[in-house]
Amino acid sequence: MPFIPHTADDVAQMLASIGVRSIDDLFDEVPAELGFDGLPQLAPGASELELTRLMEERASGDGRWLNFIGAGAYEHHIPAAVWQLAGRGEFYTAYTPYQAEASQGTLQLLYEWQSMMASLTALDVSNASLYDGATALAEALLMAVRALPQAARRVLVPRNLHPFYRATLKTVLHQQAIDVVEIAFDRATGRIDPAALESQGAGGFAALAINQPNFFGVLEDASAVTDWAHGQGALVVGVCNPLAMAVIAPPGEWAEDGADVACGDAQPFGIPLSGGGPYLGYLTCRSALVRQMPGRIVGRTVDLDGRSGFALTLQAREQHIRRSKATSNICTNQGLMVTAATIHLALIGRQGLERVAMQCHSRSRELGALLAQVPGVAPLFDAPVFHETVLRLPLPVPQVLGRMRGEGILGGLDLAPFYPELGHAMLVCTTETRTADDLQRYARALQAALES
Amino acid sequence: MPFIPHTADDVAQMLASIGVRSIDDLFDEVPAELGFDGLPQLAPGASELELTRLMEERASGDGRWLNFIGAGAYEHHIPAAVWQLAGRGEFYTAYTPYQAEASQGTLQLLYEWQSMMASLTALDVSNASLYDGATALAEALLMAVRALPQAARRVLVPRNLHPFYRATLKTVLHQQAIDVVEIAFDRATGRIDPAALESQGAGGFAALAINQPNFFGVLEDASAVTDWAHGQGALVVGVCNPLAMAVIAPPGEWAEDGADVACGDAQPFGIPLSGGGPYLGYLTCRSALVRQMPGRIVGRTVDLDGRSGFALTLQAREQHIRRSKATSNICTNQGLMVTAATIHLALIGRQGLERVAMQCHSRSRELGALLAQVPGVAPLFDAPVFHETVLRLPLPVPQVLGRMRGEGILGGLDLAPFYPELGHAMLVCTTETRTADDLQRYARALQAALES
Amino acid sequence: MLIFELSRPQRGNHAQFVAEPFLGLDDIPPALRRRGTPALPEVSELDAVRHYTRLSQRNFSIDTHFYPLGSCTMKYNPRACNSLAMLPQYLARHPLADPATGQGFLSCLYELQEILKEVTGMAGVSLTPMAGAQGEFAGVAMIRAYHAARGDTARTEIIVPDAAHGTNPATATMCGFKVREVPTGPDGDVDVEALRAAVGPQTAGLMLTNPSTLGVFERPIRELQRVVHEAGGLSYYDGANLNAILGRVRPGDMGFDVIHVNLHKTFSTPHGGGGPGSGAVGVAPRLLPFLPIPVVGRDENGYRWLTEADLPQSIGRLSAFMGNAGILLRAWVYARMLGREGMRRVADYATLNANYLMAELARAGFDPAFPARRATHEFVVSLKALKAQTGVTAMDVAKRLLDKGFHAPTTYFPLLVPECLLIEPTETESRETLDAFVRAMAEILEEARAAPEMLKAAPYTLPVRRLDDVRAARQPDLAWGSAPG
Amino acid sequence: MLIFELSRPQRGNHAQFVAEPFLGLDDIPPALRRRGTPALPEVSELDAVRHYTRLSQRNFSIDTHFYPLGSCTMKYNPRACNSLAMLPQYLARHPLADPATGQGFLSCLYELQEILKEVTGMAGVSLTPMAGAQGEFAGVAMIRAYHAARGDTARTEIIVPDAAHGTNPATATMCGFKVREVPTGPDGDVDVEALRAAVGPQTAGLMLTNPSTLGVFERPIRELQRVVHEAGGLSYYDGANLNAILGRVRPGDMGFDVIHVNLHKTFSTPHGGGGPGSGAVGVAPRLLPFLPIPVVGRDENGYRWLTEADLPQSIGRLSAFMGNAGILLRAWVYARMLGREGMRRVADYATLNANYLMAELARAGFDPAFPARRATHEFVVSLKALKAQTGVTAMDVAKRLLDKGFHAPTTYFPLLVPECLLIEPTETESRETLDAFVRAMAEILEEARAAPEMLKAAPYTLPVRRLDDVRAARQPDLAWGSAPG
Ligand SMILES: Cc1ncc(COP(=O)(O)O)c(C=O)c1O
Ligand SMILES: Cc1ncc(COP(=O)(O)O)c(C=O)c1O
Repeated sequence: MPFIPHTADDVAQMLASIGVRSIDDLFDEVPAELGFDGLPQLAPGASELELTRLMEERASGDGRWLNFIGAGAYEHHIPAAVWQLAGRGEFYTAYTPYQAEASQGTLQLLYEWQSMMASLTALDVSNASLYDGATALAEALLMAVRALPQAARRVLVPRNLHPFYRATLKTVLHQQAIDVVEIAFDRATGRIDPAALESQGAGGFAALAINQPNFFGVLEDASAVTDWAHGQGALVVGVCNPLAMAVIAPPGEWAEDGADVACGDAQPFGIPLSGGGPYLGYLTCRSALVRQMPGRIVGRTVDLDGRSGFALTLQAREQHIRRSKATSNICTNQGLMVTAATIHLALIGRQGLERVAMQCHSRSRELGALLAQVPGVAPLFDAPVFHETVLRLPLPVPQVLGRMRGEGILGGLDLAPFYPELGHAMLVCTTETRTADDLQRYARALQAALES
Repeated sequence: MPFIPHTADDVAQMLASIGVRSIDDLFDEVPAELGFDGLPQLAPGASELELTRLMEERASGDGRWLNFIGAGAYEHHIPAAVWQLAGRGEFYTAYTPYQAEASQGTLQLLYEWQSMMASLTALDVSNASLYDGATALAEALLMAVRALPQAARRVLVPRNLHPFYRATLKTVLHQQAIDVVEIAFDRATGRIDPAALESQGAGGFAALAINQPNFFGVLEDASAVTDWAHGQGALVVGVCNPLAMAVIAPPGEWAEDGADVACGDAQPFGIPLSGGGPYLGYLTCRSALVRQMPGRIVGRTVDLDGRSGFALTLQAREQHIRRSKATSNICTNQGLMVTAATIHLALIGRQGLERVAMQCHSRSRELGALLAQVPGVAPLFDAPVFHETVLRLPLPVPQVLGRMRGEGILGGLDLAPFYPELGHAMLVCTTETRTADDLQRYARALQAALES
Repeated sequence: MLIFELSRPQRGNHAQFVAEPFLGLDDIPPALRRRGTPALPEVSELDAVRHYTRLSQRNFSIDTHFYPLGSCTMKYNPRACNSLAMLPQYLARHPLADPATGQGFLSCLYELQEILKEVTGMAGVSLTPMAGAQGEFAGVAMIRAYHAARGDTARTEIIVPDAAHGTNPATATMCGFKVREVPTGPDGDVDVEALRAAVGPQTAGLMLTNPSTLGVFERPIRELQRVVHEAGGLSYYDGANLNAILGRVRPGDMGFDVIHVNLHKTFSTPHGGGGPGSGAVGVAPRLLPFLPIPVVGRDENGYRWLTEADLPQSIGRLSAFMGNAGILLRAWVYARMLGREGMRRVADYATLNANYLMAELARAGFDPAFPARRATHEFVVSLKALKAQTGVTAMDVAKRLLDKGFHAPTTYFPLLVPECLLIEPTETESRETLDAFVRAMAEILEEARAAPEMLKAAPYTLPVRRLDDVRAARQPDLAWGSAPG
Repeated sequence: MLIFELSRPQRGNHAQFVAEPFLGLDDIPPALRRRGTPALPEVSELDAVRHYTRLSQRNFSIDTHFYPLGSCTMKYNPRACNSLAMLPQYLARHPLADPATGQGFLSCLYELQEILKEVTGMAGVSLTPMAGAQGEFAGVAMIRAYHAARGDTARTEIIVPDAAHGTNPATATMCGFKVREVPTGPDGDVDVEALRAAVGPQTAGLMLTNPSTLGVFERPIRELQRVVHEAGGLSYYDGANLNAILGRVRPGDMGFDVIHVNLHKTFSTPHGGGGPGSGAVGVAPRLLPFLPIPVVGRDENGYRWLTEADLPQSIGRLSAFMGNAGILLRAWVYARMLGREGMRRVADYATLNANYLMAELARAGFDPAFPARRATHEFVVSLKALKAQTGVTAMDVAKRLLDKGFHAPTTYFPLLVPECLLIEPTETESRETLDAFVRAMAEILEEARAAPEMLKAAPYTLPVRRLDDVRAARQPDLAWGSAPG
């Protein structure tokens, strides 16, 4: 019996203690008509050995690829220590730290995470995590709607925001009959189109989201847009790749006052791509908004002896206390991912993070220079980017990507399903994990794909 | 400065505390003429990222193979928990447990290991580890020579013992001018040739080693040989695959009295093949011989409050106390491997280990049945084997192995370099990690290799 | 000591510094660049490793302690699930890479969908919800979508029993519904008559947890669900407690329309100090069109993601990519290790352990909240009498348990039982461990009688003594360097 | 609690049971089969994981504590070395597989040989010795082989300074030599005159540790070695302390014939609670023919093992396969991360830390054994005066340090300094850590004066109090179930 320690003796003695004759007797309150006959569709149990073998076979079938896809999920180097530590049983198999005294490890780590993220986004407070970047944005926008009960139940979201983030937002916000208005982007720069904003009146919306860098890798003029939105009495939510914030102005530095909320996915901080998850939503805001925050928050306090310690706090926002009046239904969040990300940031450090960001960006410039030689390929937008860019190709992108896969390369993301208006457009990302050789390989493979 | 935490400030203040001007000043007692100019042959330091990339490239170049080589190093399933636990910093980065109170984790684990191995070999006491199986045998024979000072400085070692064990023995024993006499094997059975033993007189040697199973996978009639050796006044050293002992009579069960010492390599217990090491020498013996034992030994004792605890003991045998009169020069041994092996045995358990042994053996019988269909292939020896066997082929083995490698299979070990007298002989091993499909694949590949 | 307090300018972990020369940021206008320096630590690799290794030791966890936290299913998380989900190829898989490059990964997810269909008795499954609460969200959103698709827009209420987990009412609100509570009867079952009184044309659905958070199987389960169906509402099954019935009874067979399963409970994926979880949802046939995307489909070309194109009525996406995909791999490994027979054993032994522990605690002098009922995989004990006699509260007992080397049960939940402990031993704990827990509880009972004041100040042996929660909330110190005002 | 005490017949970890049916053992005669049942535990996977997780927490380690254990170089062990050496392909590599299938693995070993040649200044390297002591064995065996090859069979003695590590004389004995000790002068250097008096035609060689175990660089190093060479002996360099001089001076340049390097010290491979280590040996040209096999060679076909066929005069094999190969991969990763500049930094900062700590401890009232000398990467403090004044011994101080969260320095070694502590901070510890250690030592000094009896019974805060070593040795209890008589 895998994972069950009971011997026949144990069972007999335990049944005697309870005063029943069989385990079946313990189910005598279950209506008899609900019985069913086993689970014939399921395979019999397999040993760890068999599954190891099977998983290794499937993994080697999937193979390893030279990857140039980013689009919201980024391949970065993860220091070996990160998961050797995060995988320790004391982190891996602990529950949400309700019993503070028995959870000081996780609680202190969460407090450190909150501190790091507040500082990185240049805002005041952070929660302990949300599911992922897309749901973090949805929660951020709900915060804004709650914080501005006088404003219209409308939020503005740029069309240059990740299509799957927009999809997620709509799933969530439409339940509460909140309108999600998409703002067009400027076809020349890829940035939010100022003209599209002008048509939105003051008080007509509770919040505007700004994606920095945006889905195209393009850097928005975030300060100008923030100023405009604040001028309309709305809140500003920055949706940012947190790695970019090592070098790019973070939401707290936008315009005079800064944005009000920052959110996004901290996957670039030590979280493997892993086929799409688990990742790590982060959320920070100004102090004034803290009681609107969803999710766990850890505070520092003192114990009976006056020693400093950590505990979950401001729980009156949460579902287990406030039930139908909570700021969100979120309960289990992404604890282990926060553990990894916090350790990652501690290991990489302030300077290290800045260098990673610079190197990512440098690779993207270097690739740009190489691709300038490839006939028919050109950047689609004329605006500064961070480590990711849209290329226009002379052929349908799927065809090109297919050929590049033949060389073991994942060449980028075809934008046609999301932005058919952009033609043969491909989103390409480089991180610090791509070497100069990789870029050469990419350029050659792209050229060959276009020629063949 | 990788791994060095010093800031420029730190250095300045530390130099001031010492009262010198520069780090160079700290080396002023080193004769000046020994200076040299850097290390021009060395590459500059590489980041963890660069090395990760390089090691992954080299690893994927090496590839994965379907392996049928055993010959003293065995591919077994290792429960995932083994290295997740053994890799914990508290085990991985502790020193030899000299400070007992700060090392109860490692010490208790070593005590558990000693208990497991004593019981598995059916002898009284075990040490904490030796380097590997070959050096364990060398130490065991040295024990015997010391224990029987009246006997000739000669030991008998069967020629069907692993060739590299024999080579290692000679390196060690010849330093002390101890004769290593090789005993021939019976060409029909692969077992120690009783006739070869008869020529060795009583008192003429201190010990006889018996390898169970022997290098050919063949099971010796260990009891008979033990009886004979004891009759000559010599000690008997069993050299055993400890996994086999789950089902095969262990040294303590040989003949009436049992063998005197057991040793070998515990690599099959959770230790990866890893290109040849680190492995894990074990050594157990009767109580009477304990003061001849080399290496660390842990004992259970009590603390000031009478609580039970563990400490290194009988240290008067060891080099750090007895110096030139120690039982061995061994100091650092294979602690981490013991950690893994102990956890492995606890996870697999008594029944599990027996089943692994049975499955290994079963696979070998199944493969035998399949190969009986392949023309020109036949077992070389007529005697019971455990999970490994010698096949006679109609072609030179290297040629066959080369062809099988073309199919991704490591087909076995060519015995020609070690036993040219056996002709085209190949040693083939199966463990529980080989599936029925693997065996089919093997049989097909062998047949094809012989036909092509 | 905080990691920031170990930090020194110019220290740092140089092995992690990208070594090669790189181009600068001169192509980015200064106005777009960061001005302030973030307060990230600069520590050596040793300091970081030592800091977090030592922090980890300040946690209780399943791997170190018995953790009978009711409603949380703190059972053994097999280590193989972790290592197999972390094979290099899976970790490196980009979610937007062509499905052809990830058939192995996708096949595991597909098979997990099939397994969950089978064990829940539902017609379809989506794995995308990232925790139980998001599964609830998906479920209630599907209920909304179902009514909307039929033009039935008057259904504005979700009914929730008073014993429900907080996520249930919170979810209903998130989905724009009003919440109507129904009470629990004295025997622990939901009051059927009250439910009958509560339903109507405004009823969108009922969210029911079964076995309930009171640790009992809702005997009128079929009737409860029928009452709602007859009123035109749909029935939601909170499957957080599936561990109690896995392989024995199926929510689908009970007639439910939608269920979520906490894979981080019943399928033993790690709790990780608060997630990631996974709240896969299963639906009856009438909700199939509304399943959240992506779902893994299979056709002659192999496995692929199903999207809006395949499921145009889907409630949509719930995450940027594919939920907590790596957690799903772990759940699949676990499910395959258990296999057909193993599923039912989970329910059997979880139930055996809970009933045994309830019986032994009762013998030791504790009061089960529902002594006439069977425990399911968990049960509630009330310390009301103890508090009346000695002043010792459930919280005091919980804290004292920590001193004795046991994690505390869930306290003060469900809210309707005063001074309660919700105790869930799980099937992976041995009888010896349960017996040791009973002994510790019995000791505490004696201590409560002999020295109640001592218990008020427990714990004594942990890294900190009892913490001041009030101060934490009144003077929030939520980030380093921003000391409370 | 021992793992055996958790065991119950028929319990066990069924996920590890081979599930498929298998053929029996009927082909093996019953007389060859096992009769008795081995006392292996039968526990659940959770019990095993919990047991060993908790055991691990009862250890001090580099990852949790400052560990200034002299002569052991307890510096940070980079985690990347571990994970890269454990890539699946390396772990699965069979040592007897064709070298063509392991060029990546072999290339790392080959490059490590080259790196070690460069940093030691020797002409050739063999990586096969599995620890320092086996490196010594290999070195002394090569010295024997060298003399034997020249027909010089009268050389029966190895000279060893009295401060030497115990493995030096033990190795000489293992290699069949007599040991002659030479004394240390009052300033900590070996007494050159005494050495001159000790050498002769019976001298096979000198084993010298430099920097010595007294924590000083042997200033007459060239002369010591010359004296031995002039007498026809060879010189062995115990490189256990290479960390002190890495990249600054080279044993080869000092004229030594053979050296071992403890890769588990200077090259930061893990200590693992007592190994595995690696004691790679380097040799001067005249010993090249005698190097132990296998060595990794390189030719036009790539990398391969060199064996007796290539090195017919080799002293032979020292292990069944290739030493502690996986440890060598770790050392290679480490060496590559340090690179050219990093090597010298190791010596520089290890020396800086040791001299700083010595200066600060002297300020705090401790007596360096050689106050007039520079510390190398370590230094000796003598507590002779403290013992005379208070009765507190080096052992008491060591045990009390544990209470204060520091691992103890090496105690009572080297034997010639009474009541000594040998303290090695290593280069990876920060100044803050060293300062905290000094504060703890200063506190202990005060405690020793105020309450010496309290120190006698330290430690107080560890899982056990001071253990009875005498009982352990007198009534040996070495295996479970075989209680002492
Ligand atoms: C009964 C019940 N329902 C719902 C949930 C919410 O699940 P999650 O925490 O995964 O969001 C939980 C667990 O916390 C629960 O116990
Ligand atoms: C000076 C010295 N020489 C030799 C050795 C022996 O090395 P090992 O323990 O690796 O066998 C050591 C370490 O223990 C040592 O400190």
